[in-house]
Amino acid sequence: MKITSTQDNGITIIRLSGRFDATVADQFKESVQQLCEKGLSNFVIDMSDVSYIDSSGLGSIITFLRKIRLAKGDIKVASLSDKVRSIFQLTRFHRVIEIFDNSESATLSFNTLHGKE
Amino acid sequence: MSQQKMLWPPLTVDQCRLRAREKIDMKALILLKEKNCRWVRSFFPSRHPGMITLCNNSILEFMVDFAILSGCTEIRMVMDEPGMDVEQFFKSGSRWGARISYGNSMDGDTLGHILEKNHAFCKDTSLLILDGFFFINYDKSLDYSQLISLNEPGINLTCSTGSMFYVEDEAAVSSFTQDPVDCPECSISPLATLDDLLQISIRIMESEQNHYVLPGYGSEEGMVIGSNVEINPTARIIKPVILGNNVRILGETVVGPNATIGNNVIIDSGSQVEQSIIMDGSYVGHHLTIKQKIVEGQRVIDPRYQKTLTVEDGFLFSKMETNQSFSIVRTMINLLVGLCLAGVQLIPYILLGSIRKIQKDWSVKTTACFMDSQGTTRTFDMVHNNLTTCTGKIFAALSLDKFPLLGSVIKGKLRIVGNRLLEATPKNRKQLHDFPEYIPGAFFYSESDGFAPDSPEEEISERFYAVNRTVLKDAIMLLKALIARLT
Amino acid sequence: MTKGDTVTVKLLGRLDGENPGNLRRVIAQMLVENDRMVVDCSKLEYMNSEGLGALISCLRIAISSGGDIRLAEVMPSVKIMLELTRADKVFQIYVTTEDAVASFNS
Amino acid sequence: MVRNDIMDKMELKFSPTLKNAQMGTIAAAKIASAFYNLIKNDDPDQNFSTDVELAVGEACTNCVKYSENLDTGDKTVIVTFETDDEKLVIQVKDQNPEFDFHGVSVPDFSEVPEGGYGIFIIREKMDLVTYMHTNGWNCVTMTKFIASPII
Repeated sequence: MKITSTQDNGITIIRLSGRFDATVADQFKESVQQLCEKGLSNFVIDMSDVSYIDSSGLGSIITFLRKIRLAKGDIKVASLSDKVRSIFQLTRFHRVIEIFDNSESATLSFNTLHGKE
Repeated sequence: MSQQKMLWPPLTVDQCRLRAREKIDMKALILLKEKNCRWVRSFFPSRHPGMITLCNNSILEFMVDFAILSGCTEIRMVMDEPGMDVEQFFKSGSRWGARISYGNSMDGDTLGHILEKNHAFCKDTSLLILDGFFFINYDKSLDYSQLISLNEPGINLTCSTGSMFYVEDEAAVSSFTQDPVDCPECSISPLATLDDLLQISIRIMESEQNHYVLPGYGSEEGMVIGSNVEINPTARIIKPVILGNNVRILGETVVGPNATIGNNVIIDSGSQVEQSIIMDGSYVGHHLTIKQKIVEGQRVIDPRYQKTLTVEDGFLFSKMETNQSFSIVRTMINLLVGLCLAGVQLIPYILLGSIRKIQKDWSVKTTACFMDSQGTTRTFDMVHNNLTTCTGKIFAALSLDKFPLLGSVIKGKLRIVGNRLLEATPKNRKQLHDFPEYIPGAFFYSESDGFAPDSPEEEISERFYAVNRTVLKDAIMLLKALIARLT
Repeated sequence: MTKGDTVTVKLLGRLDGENPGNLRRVIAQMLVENDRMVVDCSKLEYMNSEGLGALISCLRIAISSGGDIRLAEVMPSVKIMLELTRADKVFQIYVTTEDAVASFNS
Repeated sequence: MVRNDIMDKMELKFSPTLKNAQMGTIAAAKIASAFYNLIKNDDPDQNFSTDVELAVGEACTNCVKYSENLDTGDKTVIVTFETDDEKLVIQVKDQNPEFDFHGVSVPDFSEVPEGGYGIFIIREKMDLVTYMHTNGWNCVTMTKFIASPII
């Protein structure tokens, strides 16, 4: 799996591609750890090129989320394939992580503050 | 519903053309918020509220039909609770001729938030937004694409459980005013209680059947019938009724008025169903009166008390697993094979039969046998064959002892291949209790394997083939049985 | 406890496959003393076909000896059962136990 | 007892490393879709192979994870595929100590746990899941029907 990250006025966009499973979970943990150490707190995970994700992948995202929420930051995921989204739904991730059509709108949503009903 | 005046001036043909060109396409956004339909889950825990059926059409399907009728080419369903069964059912929407996609929102997301999350879907297009859990009253004979795209400023219908409105583009939502813009051609009714469900389904049946796309054949007014429906001649059907696929209505029953019977349902003898909904895969036992009730499997729900009764003895109600046992292919094959065999056996049967009558070493006894694990019985002519005599042996070798059964096979009352016909005795009833897959046949599985009756091997093979039965396998079993008997 | 010559029976919990047998016995026993009976169902949560069968057979006994069994304070779940099985046509059902008792005396 | 000699069988053997588990999973997905296309060549159903891929993936990853903790000699993981005209039966076997498969319950989603989704996903995605521990082998058997399950 390839992990690349870009900055967009204070929001870090992490692009993943390939299979997100146990073989790369640690790799993911490390690279996000480095980003955290830079003091970054707002992330968008762009999964448009993620072909497959399993529980280890999900687990590492949750670990990441926990860390970030402690630092008063947030993580949003964007452009999930149907395959990936259905797993998010199955494991009820959509209740804890906001899912967006594309990383642009995810990035914007950090700035616009919508009140909850 | 339709006493309002027309809210927009009639347009000239040119204007219409112009407008038609302006409107490239329209998309529909269906928001299924748990808070609007949570109440449904307490009554129907097994499926997503949107999959609850009215007149055998799921509530979501009504919404999708309307969206397409209004000229939507793409539909997105956004759910804040998992809806695997919804996605399983609608898939990519090819069956409806529209592209259907799905999204997940969080509990308590505002409309603005949801639009943002589905930005790629919503951007630069006009939107029909269905936000809530309600029923749309419409009439498929009207042209809603014109209505919605030409009506200024679209429509905005609101009821206690949600709203349906039209926006030129997603930006318009933020500046959207909540003052209702009704239109005479359609309205929405809230779905807040079971009574709403029941009343709407009754209303549709009584007067609006041809307003909607209902599954089945509308053979005559006030009657919609699915495929492969078996109605006993002694049963009374009082219109209006809607029957799903694979419905069996047994003797001395009264169905209707205003009864919706779902798919794969058996209404057993002497029962009465009126002003009620029987959901898919239910079995309604003997001599029951179901009036203003909703039945799903073993659950009987009374809208008046908002109360569910779970009936624990299978004699009254039970959930039926839908298996392929009713498929038309199978019935056809049964018929054909039955006819062929009967044709082949007719002459030998008469000849040998008459000889053996003189010898008095066989008898035909009409016996009541179980038809399913619920204990429904039917009588058959069973040959009690004496295998010691040589004619007896020939008789068995040519499977002539099955001949009397072929009658009921051809009538479609019995399968050509199935489980061993069990005589209607309490002992057998017990045995069937944990054997939901039991479907009897003229030839039975264990005999094709040559296992002795009541041996453990027999039970294993009976159960194994019952669980794994397919048309193909059954054919093989039949051949094996015939050969096994010959040798 | 007996009120006048009408006996009131209170059923608690569930009336299903477990206990209709002894219900039949008990009620039959009581019917020997007096054949007018009110069954207080205010605490009867569930009843299945067997339980109902038992109750009906008791009713037969009562009627045969010129009496009757009347139900009172039936919970919805049980009411639904009675309606489904048409037993609501066989039993007279009253809102309160008092009404049921009174109905015998009037 | 139950005679399933009608079923075709193939087997996949590998040593418990994550890389192998991954390749095994991909193979399983390929086999599943190939099988699906053979049976019903009409509509290519994505979900079938996807579901199998997920279930097998989780099963294999588990095998590897548990063998990591204790490195006693070389172990193998065996994935067996059995097919007939209506179902695909996949068996994942490893030599790790027995574990309480049936004791594993649905994760408490409100807690948002970091793990423990594996067996839940397997149960969700397959029609029939059984676990056995026989002479040193953990054996998870997963069945998926082409049509909706009759059972």
